[in-house]
Amino acid sequence: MTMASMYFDYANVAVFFVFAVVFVILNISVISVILRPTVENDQKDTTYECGEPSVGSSWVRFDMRFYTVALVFLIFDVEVAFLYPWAVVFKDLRGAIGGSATGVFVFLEAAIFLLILFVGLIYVWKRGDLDWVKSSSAQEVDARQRQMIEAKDEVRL
Amino acid sequence: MMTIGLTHYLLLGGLLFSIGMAIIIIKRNGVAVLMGLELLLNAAALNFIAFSHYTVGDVRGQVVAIFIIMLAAAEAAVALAIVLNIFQHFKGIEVDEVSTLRD
Amino acid sequence: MNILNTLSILAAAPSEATAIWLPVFFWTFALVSVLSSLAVLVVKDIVRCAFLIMSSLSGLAGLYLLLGAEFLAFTQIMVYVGGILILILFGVMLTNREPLLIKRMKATGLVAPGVLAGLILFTAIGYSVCTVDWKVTDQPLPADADTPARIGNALMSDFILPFEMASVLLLVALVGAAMAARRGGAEG
Amino acid sequence: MIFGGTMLSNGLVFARYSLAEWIQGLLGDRLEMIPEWILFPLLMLAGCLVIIGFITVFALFAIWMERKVSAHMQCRLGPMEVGFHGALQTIADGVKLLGKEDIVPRHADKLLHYLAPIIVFAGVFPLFVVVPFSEKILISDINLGLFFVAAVGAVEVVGVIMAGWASNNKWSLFGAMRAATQLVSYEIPLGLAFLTIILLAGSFSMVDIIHQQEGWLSNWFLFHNPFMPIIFLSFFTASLAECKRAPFDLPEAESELVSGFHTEYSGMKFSIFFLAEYAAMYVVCAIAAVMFLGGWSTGIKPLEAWLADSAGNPMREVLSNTVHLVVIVTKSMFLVFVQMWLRWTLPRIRLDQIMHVCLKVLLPWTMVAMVATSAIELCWPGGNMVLTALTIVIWSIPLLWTLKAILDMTVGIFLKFVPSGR
Repeated sequence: MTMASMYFDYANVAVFFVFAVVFVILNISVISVILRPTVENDQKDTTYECGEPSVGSSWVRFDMRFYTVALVFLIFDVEVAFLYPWAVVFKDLRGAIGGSATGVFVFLEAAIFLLILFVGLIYVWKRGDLDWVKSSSAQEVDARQRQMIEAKDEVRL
Repeated sequence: MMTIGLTHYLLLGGLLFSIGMAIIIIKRNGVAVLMGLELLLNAAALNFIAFSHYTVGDVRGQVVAIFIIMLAAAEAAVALAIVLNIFQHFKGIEVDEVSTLRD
Repeated sequence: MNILNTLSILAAAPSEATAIWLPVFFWTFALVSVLSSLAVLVVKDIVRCAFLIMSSLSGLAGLYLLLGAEFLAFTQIMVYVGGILILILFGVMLTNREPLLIKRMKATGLVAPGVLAGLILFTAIGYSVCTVDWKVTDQPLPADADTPARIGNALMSDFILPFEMASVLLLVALVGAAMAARRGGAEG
Repeated sequence: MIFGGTMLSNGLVFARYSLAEWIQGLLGDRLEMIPEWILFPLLMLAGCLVIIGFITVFALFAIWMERKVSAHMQCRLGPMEVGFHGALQTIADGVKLLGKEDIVPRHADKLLHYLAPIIVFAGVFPLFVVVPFSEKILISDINLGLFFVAAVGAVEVVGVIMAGWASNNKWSLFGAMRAATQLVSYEIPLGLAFLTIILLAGSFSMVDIIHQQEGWLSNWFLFHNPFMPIIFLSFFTASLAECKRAPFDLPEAESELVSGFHTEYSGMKFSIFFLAEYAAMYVVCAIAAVMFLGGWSTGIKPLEAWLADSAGNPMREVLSNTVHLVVIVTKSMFLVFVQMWLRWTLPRIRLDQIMHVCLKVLLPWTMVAMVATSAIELCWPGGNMVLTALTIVIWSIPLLWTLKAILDMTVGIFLKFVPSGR
């Protein structure tokens, strides 16, 4: 695969990306503007909250658990990204006939890599960070702490 | 239109690095400071890749850039956890208001 | 004769098209990343800042692509846009001081020193970049730039120790951040 | 039903060829006069137009199919008024949406509200660059195909969060947060499944992956070893979550969150979200077909060999491409059908259950299956007939059990409608 050919492939992606953007803008701002009615109405522009007048802003604070999930995701995302180059050379390096020394070495290398991260997964699992609904004892501790420190503005999902 | 060479990429990397620096100094919000930091790391990664392409003709620079991305991810995870702790403790994430290390 | 066959033959060889479009793409990506990171300096809304950083980093991914580092470009998009940005956005949503709209950052106090420092830094970097004689190779990257496989080979030979250390570092980051987040969460 | 859509898309994808030929016929010798830096983008644009046509037709067909499938699963008829069995109903709906007013809430972040549908669509549409239809009918066989899918597929989340945040609506933001959590977590099992396939094929490229699975049915990666069906199930579950399909349709749970992150979107903006969703549905199903079900390969070795032997026989080349096109679209449409089927079979699950399924079931199992597959690949390079046979034997037990359950149920339903004879 030469450089020029690679550029050619990604030029396709670029054209597709630009086309997608132009297509959406065209649809939203040109075609439908011509076709659709625009009837100004003060009530229409209010935030929809099941017919009631909306209370406050919705830019509220969220729960900590979302952060933990994103954290676990990010770490494993990087791990997966690291393993892609390994996966693509595995077939070349493992040797034509199974069990060559290089092959075993390469396999073990990735296995250790995965194992170390698996330990991390087990750790967060055991500590209960992966539990969306906390155990009742943990909830009691939380509740006690919450009474001590005033935190009123949390919205729980 | 001129041909794009190594200098272009290095200058761009330098520019992004300076902007990242300015963001870190100007912004007071802890999360925004983090964003500046990400920009710094990326400017460095851009330099590595540009050198790898233009002066070495090898992928070693790219491997270093992968490690930079990995580091940035780990850094973002830990730093945001710290920012959240700061928020709990100081009820705000303005970095210049955080002046004590312990109670 | 099929036009698509012609196309694929043309695509295999360096061509006039590449020569014309490459600078266009370079300047587009460079402008995107520089303008959006400059905008981060000015924009007050922290959520918009996060999206601007995203666009800046995507522009950088495009530049990596131009440098023949396709693997890096997609790693960048996957880790930054799909990962770190989400984490940052969650962080923003978790650190709103009040339930009501406090998404605007406070007025800043260090504008002049910041701009000055940035300018000085850029002047210094620019000066050194322009004066040093970089030893540019004639053969930028090998013609058969099968980058991921080459990166894989490098990771499996020269970079074994960093590769394994990376997993340890990620483990430490996972455990440490989870612990810190738990403490932060328990108090709130 | 499936074949109707296939024929339609068939025509559209072939249109790319005829478009190029038409341009050539129009210009003749003057073709050389067009500088290639103009010619290239123009031809790429032709590819874009074909794909957007395909997406539109697919979305129209899939929405109609979804209604019909759900209706028949509930013993209803579904849309019957517009066209034959309501076939034109979706077009009517589309026209209606085109004429709908565009409402932006007063307190919304107007810029981000405008950008969100653009990002969501731009995060899905470029994926079609690597979706193969046949050996000749594909836009571009990118070197990094599967990794490209993994990376670009992650962009959609950004648009979703943006939409939810910009709307300044509680339902939207809750939906967006749920969507973000769900989409990001399920990217990990998805990535591990990609890794396994790359490991087996030794390449990222879609065409390479399909070529590795040619020959008999047993060459499909699904039957490679007893762990592969685990990977497939995990991939399919994760792809359901990525498409926000039931039972993972929590981000837009109608009964609790109105419409989730696109509550405040109307008219064309709303239809863009819809279009992106259905396009993503096709993409993940086509990629599942490529990764596990042999892509365009029919699974019959003599037929494949006969089709491949098209030297100096242009008609057979056309035939081969048509057959492959029909095969891969049928496989993908079958998976799309399974997605719709699951929607009316399984109840929506809660957020904590979603997290449980992802982090405590799919993640460890996929990891173990991946390591096991690489160990097997180390010991028996290139697959092994015994392992394939073992896979089929082991997995036929749950499969047959499921089939029996389905049969029992369907027969039971049909028996209800049979007049009792008295």
